[in-house]
Amino acid sequence: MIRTEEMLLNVGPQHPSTHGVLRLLVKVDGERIVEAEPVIGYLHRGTEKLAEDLTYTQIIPYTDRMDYLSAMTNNYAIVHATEKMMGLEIPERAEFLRVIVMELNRIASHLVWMGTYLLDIGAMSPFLYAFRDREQILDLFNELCGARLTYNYMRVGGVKWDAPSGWIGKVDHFVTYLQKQMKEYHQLVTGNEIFMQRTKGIGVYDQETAISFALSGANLRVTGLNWDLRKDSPYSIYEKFTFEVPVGEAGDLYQKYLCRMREIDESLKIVAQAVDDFPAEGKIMGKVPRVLRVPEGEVYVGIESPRGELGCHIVSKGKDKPWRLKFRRPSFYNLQILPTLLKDENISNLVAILGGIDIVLGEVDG
Amino acid sequence: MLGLMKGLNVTLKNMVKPKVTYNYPKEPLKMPDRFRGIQYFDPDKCIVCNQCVRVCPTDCISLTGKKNPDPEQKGKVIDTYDINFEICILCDLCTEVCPTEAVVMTNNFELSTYSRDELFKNREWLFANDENIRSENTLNPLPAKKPKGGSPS
Amino acid sequence: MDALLLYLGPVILLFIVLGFVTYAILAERKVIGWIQGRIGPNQVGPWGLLQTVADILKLLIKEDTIPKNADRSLFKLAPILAFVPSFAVLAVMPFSSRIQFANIGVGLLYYMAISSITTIGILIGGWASNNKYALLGGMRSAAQMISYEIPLVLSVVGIVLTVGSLNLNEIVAAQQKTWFVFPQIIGFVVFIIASVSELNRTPFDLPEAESELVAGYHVEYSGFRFAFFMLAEYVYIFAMSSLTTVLFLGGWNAPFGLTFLPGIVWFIIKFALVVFFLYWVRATMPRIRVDQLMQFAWKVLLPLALANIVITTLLKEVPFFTLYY
Amino acid sequence: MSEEDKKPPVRPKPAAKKVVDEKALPPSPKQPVVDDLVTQLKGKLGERAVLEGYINQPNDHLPTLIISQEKWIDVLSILKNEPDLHFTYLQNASAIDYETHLEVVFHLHDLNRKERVAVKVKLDREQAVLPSASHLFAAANWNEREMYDLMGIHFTGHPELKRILLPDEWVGHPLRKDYVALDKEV
Repeated sequence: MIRTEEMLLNVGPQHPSTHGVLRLLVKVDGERIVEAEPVIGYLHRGTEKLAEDLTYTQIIPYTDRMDYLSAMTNNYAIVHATEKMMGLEIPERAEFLRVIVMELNRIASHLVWMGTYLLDIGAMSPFLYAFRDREQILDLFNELCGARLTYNYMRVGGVKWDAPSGWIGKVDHFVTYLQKQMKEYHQLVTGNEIFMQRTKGIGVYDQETAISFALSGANLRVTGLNWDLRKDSPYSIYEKFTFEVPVGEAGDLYQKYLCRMREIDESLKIVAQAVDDFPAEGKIMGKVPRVLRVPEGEVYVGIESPRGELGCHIVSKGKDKPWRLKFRRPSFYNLQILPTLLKDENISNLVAILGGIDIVLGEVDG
Repeated sequence: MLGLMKGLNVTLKNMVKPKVTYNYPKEPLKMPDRFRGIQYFDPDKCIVCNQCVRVCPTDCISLTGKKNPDPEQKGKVIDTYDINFEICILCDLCTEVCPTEAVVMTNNFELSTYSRDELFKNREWLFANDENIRSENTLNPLPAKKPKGGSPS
Repeated sequence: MDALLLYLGPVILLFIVLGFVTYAILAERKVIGWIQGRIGPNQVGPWGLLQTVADILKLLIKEDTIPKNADRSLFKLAPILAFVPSFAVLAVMPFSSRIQFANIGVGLLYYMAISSITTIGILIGGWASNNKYALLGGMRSAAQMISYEIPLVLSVVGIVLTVGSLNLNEIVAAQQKTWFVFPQIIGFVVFIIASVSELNRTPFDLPEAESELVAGYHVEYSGFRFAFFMLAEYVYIFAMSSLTTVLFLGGWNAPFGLTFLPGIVWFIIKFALVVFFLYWVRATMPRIRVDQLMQFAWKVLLPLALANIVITTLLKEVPFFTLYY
Repeated sequence: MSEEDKKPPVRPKPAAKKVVDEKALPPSPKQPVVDDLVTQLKGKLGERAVLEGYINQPNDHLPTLIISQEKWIDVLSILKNEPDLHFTYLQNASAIDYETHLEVVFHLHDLNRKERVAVKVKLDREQAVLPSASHLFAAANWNEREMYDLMGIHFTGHPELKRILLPDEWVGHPLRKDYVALDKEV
């Protein structure tokens, strides 16, 4: 075989398909990737360090900015960990609101993933359709908590705002609307032969590798493992709802796509159930002391964010500020497998595989 | 081929659907009431309790009080009140703790300027920003004066 | 008078083509915008009609930058080499029974031959930029254009066999009864796919695949030189749509005997439909992968095109079909 | 911060354990699990391998082990490879600066049995050295780089121990409690 000279290609930090400021040092031989090394940290803001000087309430807006596509789950991670340490009771209405917004946020996040993924692969329109539908979720959030991305909605002990009048009806309406839209997505994307060719059998890894790299979310489920923290270590009121955990078999990109699309369907089911059972009235804040002092100790809780297991590890020394706050950021864990997957792949597959992992750089870099 | 045809059909159908874009900035965007925009500050209501400064996660608020000029009254009145919108993240915590609704959110969000210095807003500017004020604000009302407040439960 | 027309004609055509490019770009943005639930450009001029004019003006007054380590002379040559053939191929295009610049015997061959020169321009541009993305884009472009030229040429051999001429006028004249799109349906499909690929448009826009190679071969170009690459791309859309109309859609011939409209109007209508189809495809499809692209050309399109030739030659001898072949 | 400085503890105790002691919670249902783990590990690696085993009650009765620094890798390897333990999933890896010492916590998970365990190791602040677990858990690779970067723990045998989130030329390890930022304003 003829040996050709290898070339070092610097992909990012400003590149259309690195979803932010990820930089990849790629050694290529022609269009074949010999080696790829992710360089991260361009968006590191030191959230964990900053949190040591902030009260628990003040940390919540900071978590909005980690995984900025699903800030609600981030909010929940920190308040959930704090509540667990303080042993607080959360009113039912607040839990319902939390579940509704978290699942809506999961849908919004998966829609963005679907759109940007198709954009990476070269199709333009699904991106705008996905954003069009996500816009409705953002409008709902805007009405509920006054912001479209950085919600700062949850509080230790409950949520900040009650649902405005008519909001629940709008959510219900949206569920019906999106269920109809999903059919359109399947027509446009799922059956598309070019899309199948680009994704089937690409970026495959087995279950053992996935567990070793501690992948989570759709990245883990696509290998056939039924693992969803909403089911396997239930938090909030997820036990009340019936939903399935979509699982793939082949572990390739197409299955990942299907998994995420079915997760949208399942989330819609949860939202629909939560809207039906929504308590007519009730408090949205539990009994919480004015100054939050978390008892001494440590706690780690993981929740299922759209990207995987979002964990929050709090070490407290009994003050109103955490002694150490550590987030298990799913994108950070999921990105680690990238060099393994990219070896001996084509450059065109680089963006497809990277997009399939679904990273948010704000989360990778903390 | 069939999948591609279906896709072409979807895009063609979407071509005649109504468009979803806004004609912004020609038509201003109407934000819902709870929208967290630039704060309005009412110096008369402020009791210089310093809660907003303490709760601010980015330390963007600075205020000074002075003795009440009216010798009859006790307590302090506000002297200067500045919010640095270079670092303010509009997180709503200051309005949440303010017991007198002296600092409240408005629905205005347009802050772009040609100079960073202009993002440093003082008491007069914040007082002049009196349009589209949000109706519900504090979660921390003064117990006696405001029995219902904005508590949303 | 004739001499005047000889020199003035091409100038007029150039302006028509420039006008087409200006509004083709606008139309593309509008059409894709509508498909995506947007309005498209609407700020410059009424309905955004002056948007492209403004864009071109911006490109013209932009600073002319050449990367420090680029090969300066080749860098400057590349856009010209890409653009000139795109305009030169229009010479043989019969827009109506009277409007044509050069009625040469090997019109079709001339088109195919001249249009391949653009590949060299793109390759040179990619190489001279001294940028890795541009190089990859240039290499992809060369591989793709060469691979797809073969099915493109072979797909029209069926027509040539039927008509017995390479002259484009005669090809149009032969379609007075039936357009070739019906008897030559296999050839048509292969031709459309190969021509989209020749145009470097979605789903075959690999040389400039923006999500992989940022902008591909023209990543280092800006200002006027970039405008030339864009111009070449859109003039080719003009040329290729014209060629499709001429070869398969009956050129200026009116369908169903609707001759109350002049031939040129029918030509424009058919031509516009082809252009719209290109936009429509662009708004729908994802990008094919580079190795699949090669496989598709050699393993699918080429056998299909060859089969089409065989079928045409066979059917030419079958009594009933002789009418159509 | 100053309060902690005033009372130098003679023997560093894990923060979580105090809660259990002070409040005198009822014995946890998970107590046998942790006892079993401790006996198993002590039996295999000697008495000094596990310094302490307790239940972190507020955290859903999480069995927690404190491992001696020397046996860290051996313990992790047993936890991962023993068929009846099978803690193959590295759920979380944190490092904590307690000012008196550093602590590394790995939260391990067995996805089949849905069992969790937290293993901790205490390190000297001045000489924070720990053998790398990246050959056991592929996920530990970046986590250890992150801990090195932000907490200054050196992992011996790590394939590529360099800064991950901060620039290579950064001075100091920001998550240490005595870290002084160069620029106060930032």
